[in-house]
Amino acid sequence: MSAADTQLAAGDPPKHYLNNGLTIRSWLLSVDHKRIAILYLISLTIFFLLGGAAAALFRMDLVTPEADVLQSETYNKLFTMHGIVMIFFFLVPSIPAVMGNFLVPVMIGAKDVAFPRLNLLSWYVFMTGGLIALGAIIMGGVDTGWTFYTPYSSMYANSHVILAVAGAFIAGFSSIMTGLNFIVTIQKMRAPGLTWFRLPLFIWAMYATSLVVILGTPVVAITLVMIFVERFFGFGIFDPALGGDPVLFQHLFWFYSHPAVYIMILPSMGVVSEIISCFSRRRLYGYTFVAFSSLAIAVIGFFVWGHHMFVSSQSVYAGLVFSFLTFFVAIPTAIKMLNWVMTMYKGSVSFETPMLYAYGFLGLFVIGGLTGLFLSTMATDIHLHDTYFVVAHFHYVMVGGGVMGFLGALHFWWPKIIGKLYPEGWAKFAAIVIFIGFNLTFMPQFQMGYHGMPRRYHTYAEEFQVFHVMSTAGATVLGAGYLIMAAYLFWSLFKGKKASANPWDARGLEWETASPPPTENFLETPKVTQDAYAYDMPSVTCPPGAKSEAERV
Amino acid sequence: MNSVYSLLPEQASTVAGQVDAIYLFLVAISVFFTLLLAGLVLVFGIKYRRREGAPAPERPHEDSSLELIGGGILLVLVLVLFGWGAKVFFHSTRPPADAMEILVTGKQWMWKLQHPQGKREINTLHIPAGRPIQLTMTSEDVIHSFFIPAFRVKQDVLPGRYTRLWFEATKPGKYRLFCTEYCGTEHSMMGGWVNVLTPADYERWLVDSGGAAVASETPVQAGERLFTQLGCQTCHNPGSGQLGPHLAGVYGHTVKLADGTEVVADDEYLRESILNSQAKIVAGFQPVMPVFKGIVNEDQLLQLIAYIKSLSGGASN
Amino acid sequence: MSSHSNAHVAHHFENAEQQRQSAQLGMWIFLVTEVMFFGGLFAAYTIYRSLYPEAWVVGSHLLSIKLGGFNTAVLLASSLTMAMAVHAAQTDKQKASANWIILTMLLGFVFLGVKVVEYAGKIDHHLVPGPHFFVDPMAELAKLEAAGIQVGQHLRHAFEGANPNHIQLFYSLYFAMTGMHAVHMIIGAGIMLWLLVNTRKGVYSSQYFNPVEVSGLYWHFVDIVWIFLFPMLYLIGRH
Amino acid sequence: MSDHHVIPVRVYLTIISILMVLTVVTVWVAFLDFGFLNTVIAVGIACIKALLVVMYFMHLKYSARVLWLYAGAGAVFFVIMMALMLSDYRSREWFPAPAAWEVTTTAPATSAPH
Repeated sequence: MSAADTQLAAGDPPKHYLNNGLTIRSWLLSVDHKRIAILYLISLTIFFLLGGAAAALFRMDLVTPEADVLQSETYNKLFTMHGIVMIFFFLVPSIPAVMGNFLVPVMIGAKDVAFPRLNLLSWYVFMTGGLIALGAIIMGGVDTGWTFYTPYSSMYANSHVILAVAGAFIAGFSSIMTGLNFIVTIQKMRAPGLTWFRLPLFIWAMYATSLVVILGTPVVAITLVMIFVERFFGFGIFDPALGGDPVLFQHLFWFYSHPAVYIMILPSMGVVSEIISCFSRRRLYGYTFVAFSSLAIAVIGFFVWGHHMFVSSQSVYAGLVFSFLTFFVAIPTAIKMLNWVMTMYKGSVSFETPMLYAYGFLGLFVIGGLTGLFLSTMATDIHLHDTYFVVAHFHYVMVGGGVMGFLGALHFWWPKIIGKLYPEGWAKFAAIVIFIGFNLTFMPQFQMGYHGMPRRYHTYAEEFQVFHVMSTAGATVLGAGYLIMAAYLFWSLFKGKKASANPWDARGLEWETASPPPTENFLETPKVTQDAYAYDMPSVTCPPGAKSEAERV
Repeated sequence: MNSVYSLLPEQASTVAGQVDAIYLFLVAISVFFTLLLAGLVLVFGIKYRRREGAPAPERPHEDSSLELIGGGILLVLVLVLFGWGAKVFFHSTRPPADAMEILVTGKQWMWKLQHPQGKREINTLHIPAGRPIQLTMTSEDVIHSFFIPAFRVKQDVLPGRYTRLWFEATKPGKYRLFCTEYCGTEHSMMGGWVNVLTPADYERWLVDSGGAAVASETPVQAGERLFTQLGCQTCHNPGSGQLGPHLAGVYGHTVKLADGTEVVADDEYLRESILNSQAKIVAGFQPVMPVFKGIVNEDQLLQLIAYIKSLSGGASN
Repeated sequence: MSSHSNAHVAHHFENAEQQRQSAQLGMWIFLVTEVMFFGGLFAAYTIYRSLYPEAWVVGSHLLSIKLGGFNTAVLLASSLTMAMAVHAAQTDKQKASANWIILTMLLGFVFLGVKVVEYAGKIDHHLVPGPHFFVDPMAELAKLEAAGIQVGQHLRHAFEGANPNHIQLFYSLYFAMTGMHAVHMIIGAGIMLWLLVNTRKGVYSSQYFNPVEVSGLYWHFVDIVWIFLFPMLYLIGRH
Repeated sequence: MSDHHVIPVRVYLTIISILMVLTVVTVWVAFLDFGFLNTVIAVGIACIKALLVVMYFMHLKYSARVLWLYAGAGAVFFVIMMALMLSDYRSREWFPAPAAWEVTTTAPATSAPH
């Protein structure tokens, strides 16, 4: 292979994907899914910091009812940036592109994803989209909100809508490439003996997520093209003056953007299934239900987008249909909750950091899910639509669900990915700080919302100030939690204790190879002989060290 | 006024109580399930915590009864919610026939309001309590949304279309009015107050602070004036050549078109027929009417439509 | 790297069959995304057509069935030549395969050439949406009658009732849909060029022709899009 | 590699002939008046043509079932999108016409000239 491995003499550390080639080129041109996952991890961290910084700025501004810190225009650009960056450049790719890329091939015993070069291309496409979107921000920003509603975005906004739209459009193709890769990989490259019902639930979740990605993303892509055409060429597609219907834009937009919520949450559900099973030392309760509920959520998720449009002047009868269908998403979701809780029943529960995040996920996601009922019930949604209640609800789902899942995954598989252990005490502390900070930030927003505080407001009625102050205080705590986490994870890269192949004594193929795994994951293709989560059986992991001896051959 | 610390905000319309009832039911459900989950998770976490030397837990039985029972209960619950929510929703979106109509035009970043008696306001809406009010709304530019939290009502306001919102205020007072669809730089400044007055106060207010002469002209009168100024009456008047259909009694009724189809002459139809007269030709007439697009603005359109509506009388449907 | 008996099998696949199935599935999934991509446009088309049927009738009357029909035949023929290229590659007739690929590419260019002629005509007639867009349905009706075409009752009403603004919407969608299709054709032609180079180099054989096969799938899909575009844009309300 | 199905050239020629004939038919039919059925026929013929291309030129007929699944999924989800969107547009008119303009005591509407 490269010069790097000839340099490894007999006494050197074992060869794995991290030290197989040390040049920048060997990273930027790597088609190894694990290295691409690391590239994604680094880029997503940067985007998360940017999106978080935007939120920090406008949360600071919202401490007082009058516009004290920022101009209205700046405020609008900041919340738009927060939305675009966090959704298109952090949440949508978060678990799939980082954890999925790293784990899908390893968990199914494959050497790589089905199309490794496409995988690398997806990262470049993602970065291109990201840089174009950043370009829009640097050149002066975008002020349409991440939803790009017409005719504001297409005719009235005087900001860099075209660039932002182009960035989101391009990033969409990167998720399509990842989704396509996962489906083919899971469908065609499973190790011998790894039947569908022996797959870890994370794989089921990734499969369902990929379905949503490939069916939904193209629709938002063409919708963004229509905005582009309207702004750039002056073709009126949604222009009311020509008889065009701005509500049609909303239909097309939400056809993707509602299912996009499931792109963010389904992977987290997969992660939580893995973690709860591992730290309860018990096979997940109702494996089949959890597996199929992922698919059910993915499919039903496409029938419900109209609940974003109850007050948009959509036909009330269509609203009725959408409201009805929306309630059916609640059922598979609730069944998953039941299964997770029942897994702990008669288990052997311990509370390492990943489990704390799983607990956090359960607590926050149940609130996110239940407040979803308020918004699918038509009468209450009329009042709550576009208020802070909605803001709080989707943060509970996307941060309480999506991000908590991502952080749980990061802590659960960190020893596998990096080969080092993070300091457990600090990690537990940060997890608790994040949980408290999050609730303090968003719980007051439910109350504000029901009392009528509209979202995307730069200045606001003075009676809401106390809640905004609480929210900002909470955001500070939340931010501190994230920073502590970033610090100890960074520290562990260099100073962390070396991790064994299976530090949690977990089950699953990824724990049967070395930490970090060798370049093609397994020295020989594993054969699977038992169900997932066989915690009642002894682990089949070779003792640490045995593999690394073999690797030198 | 209820403080922001109380569970419910001020209830000041007839639907507010109905919406709040659902809200309280939902809050109860949410608290119950959140506590149930938290309780189970904590109890299981403590009771079944890891103990040294304990045997590995058994595999769970693959038995779907728990999922089916849970799913069934939930199904019933969500169907109740759906039905209840839809019922209140339909009530809150269907204006009663005797509602007083107020014309609303949204533009970046203000609300322009006009009362049936002609009085105009900006960003502050005076209405009488105890009387159903219907807002007929349109936008001059982007999408806005008309939101009065104390009334629990909200409706997007679209360019090129009319949307409707109705409510009946129950008690006099001053309530906040917001725009809740992001509409650009000063979105957060696009709001004001709804002043609910007693019917007597409202009558007094209409007369008392009535300012300039134009303001005393009702939308119907303004529409009538425009009707004459624009020369509409030369064709749409039974006395003259009858080049255009007679408009009395048209509103709210079915009109037969030249291509054999039928439409109901509602606001949208009248709007289209004024702006682009060629679109839907009434059976038996020639497409000779000029196009008024660019000649009349949104306010004038509302007035013209108000006038045509008035020709049909209040009780025509 | 481990050695495989078949040099064409990439390192991460177990065998050629797994690789072939993966390539096929991958392309089909990509085509699903394409269906949804064009689906957004088709949805916009259908909804506006249901709102403004007259404008759609007039809009389609201003398009040339001759050019559109000719292009349909050209694309169908190119699908045949593409299928033949795959067939030839599959049966180890690489020289024939190269020729079929060239023919496919040429037919693609014929299609694009005709499209350019059509677009130029639309520009001449001010039918490109935007500030210069202009259409007078009554004048167009007069032209139809002058050309000796029998104008039925329905058609006359459509022309009388059509709003020029709505016709502009039709043309916005016409250009968006055919433009997106043309972009796919251009990409397809690029793929053909790449296949041609590799075929000439002797990369493909009956043992390994995945790229020819999956590129064929893509080409056929682009053909299918046109199969729908032609009647929907050119043939509405001709009676 | 054994299960490669090589479709005989004869099949391709048959299919292309049918496709060409259908193209002519769809143009011819468009000039006859069937009312709303014109659209149904045009889309129906297009569907048949597309199906022929998918089945024979794209070999779906001889392919694994998972490819059928995905080909079907594309069609099904497109139809779902269309159906739910149209449910909005087709039912907007159902809502009862709004109450007529109320003639207030101060408005001289009833005396309007006509």
